[in-house]
Amino acid sequence: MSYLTKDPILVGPLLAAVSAPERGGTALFLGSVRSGAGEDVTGIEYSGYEDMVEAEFGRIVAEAGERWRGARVEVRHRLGLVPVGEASIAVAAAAPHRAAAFDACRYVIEEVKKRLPIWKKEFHADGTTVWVDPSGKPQAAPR
Amino acid sequence: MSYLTKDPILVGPLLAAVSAPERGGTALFLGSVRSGAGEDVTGIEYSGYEDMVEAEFGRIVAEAGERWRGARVEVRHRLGLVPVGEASIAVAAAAPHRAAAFDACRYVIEEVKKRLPIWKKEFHADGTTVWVDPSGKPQAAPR
Amino acid sequence: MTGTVRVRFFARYAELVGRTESDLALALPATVGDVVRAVRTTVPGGGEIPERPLAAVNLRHARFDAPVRAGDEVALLPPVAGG
Amino acid sequence: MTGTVRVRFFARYAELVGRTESDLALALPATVGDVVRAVRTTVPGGGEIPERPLAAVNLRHARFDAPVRAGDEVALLPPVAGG
Repeated sequence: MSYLTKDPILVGPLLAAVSAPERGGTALFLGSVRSGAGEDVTGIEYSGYEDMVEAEFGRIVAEAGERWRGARVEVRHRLGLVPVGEASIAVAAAAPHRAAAFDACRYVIEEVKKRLPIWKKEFHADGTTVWVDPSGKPQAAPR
Repeated sequence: MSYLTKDPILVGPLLAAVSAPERGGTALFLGSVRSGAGEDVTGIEYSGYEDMVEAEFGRIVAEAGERWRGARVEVRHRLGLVPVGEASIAVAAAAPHRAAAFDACRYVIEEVKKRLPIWKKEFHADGTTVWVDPSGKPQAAPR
Repeated sequence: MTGTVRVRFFARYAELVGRTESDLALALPATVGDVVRAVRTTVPGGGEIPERPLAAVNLRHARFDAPVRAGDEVALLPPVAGG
Repeated sequence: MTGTVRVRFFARYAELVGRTESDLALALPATVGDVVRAVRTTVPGGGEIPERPLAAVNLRHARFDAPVRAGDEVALLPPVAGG
């Protein structure tokens, strides 16, 4: 099983994978490609160091399972060009009670942002592309 | 439009209702009927003061929208007998960034637990029923 | 002066009094507390409802000392368990 | 003693050096820092990679002073932007 997919992420199977009678609370996070007012982003191309992404996802999910006993976590990240409005990542966490479900879900997405070797190239309406540097320095991609 | 339904809650339409290009983060919470190890709960019957539930839900959703500007919240609560494993409540919150989505979603479910006039009658495998008192005093329901 | 309020009962409280609503005449001005006392003394089974239950007036949570006017809908609410 | 490590480049760094991987011979024992210095001086375009990029050894994040052994896979990672 892979944490990566080139296809749109399906929420239903992800929720089903974490659900069980003893887990009464489920939290889901979806991160979608955003285009705010005045922006002209049409999509983002995600690429990753795929072998390491799988390994790092495995470590993050295991950490969440150890920290919140009884919690079950599933996660998918999409690669390739993702149009505005579609999800690039989904994290589902179920636990006996809601606090652990929320906290485990939040933990996974925060660690993903810090640790997952995935990169974004923004596509703009004028045809230009820009590598997204989360440290705040957008840099034009050579075409 | 009603916040209440007698039918299984569908997650897809709820997520679609809060999604928009400018809202890149979406948090969903599902509360499901739970049956832990050694328990014999088969389902829970939810009943409510329906007019007040609609009004109180409206107030809670409005509060979330004021507190997290740019956030959009939707919520559904199921009434009637809900079998173990199925959701009794779903809260979806979308916002430009993930912190507001998580926080608005969490706010709504916490307020629901405190304020929403809904009651649970637990159905057990042996045919008995018990009103659930969240203050911790289960009381047998007269049949 | 006397007025009538509609009292509504839910869940276990409805089972205790064997009904879901009751029109109650009481002296005005009155408070939620006055309504609860009238229910406990005049409605059959009402004495089993706690002395200070949760209450709502016109679809809003209301404190024990909140005013009640003629025509108001006063609801007595068992501990809520939504979600 | 000399050994070979496989260096991998991603995203903008791959564009800067015009390739996605390179086998690099270097003196052992070595650190991630030694690999970065070798890349910056011997790989065409490598000088545009920062002096202290994020790095991984064998699929794990690694510090600049982490040891590198013959046969290891060392990846130079632009600031990550997953999620």
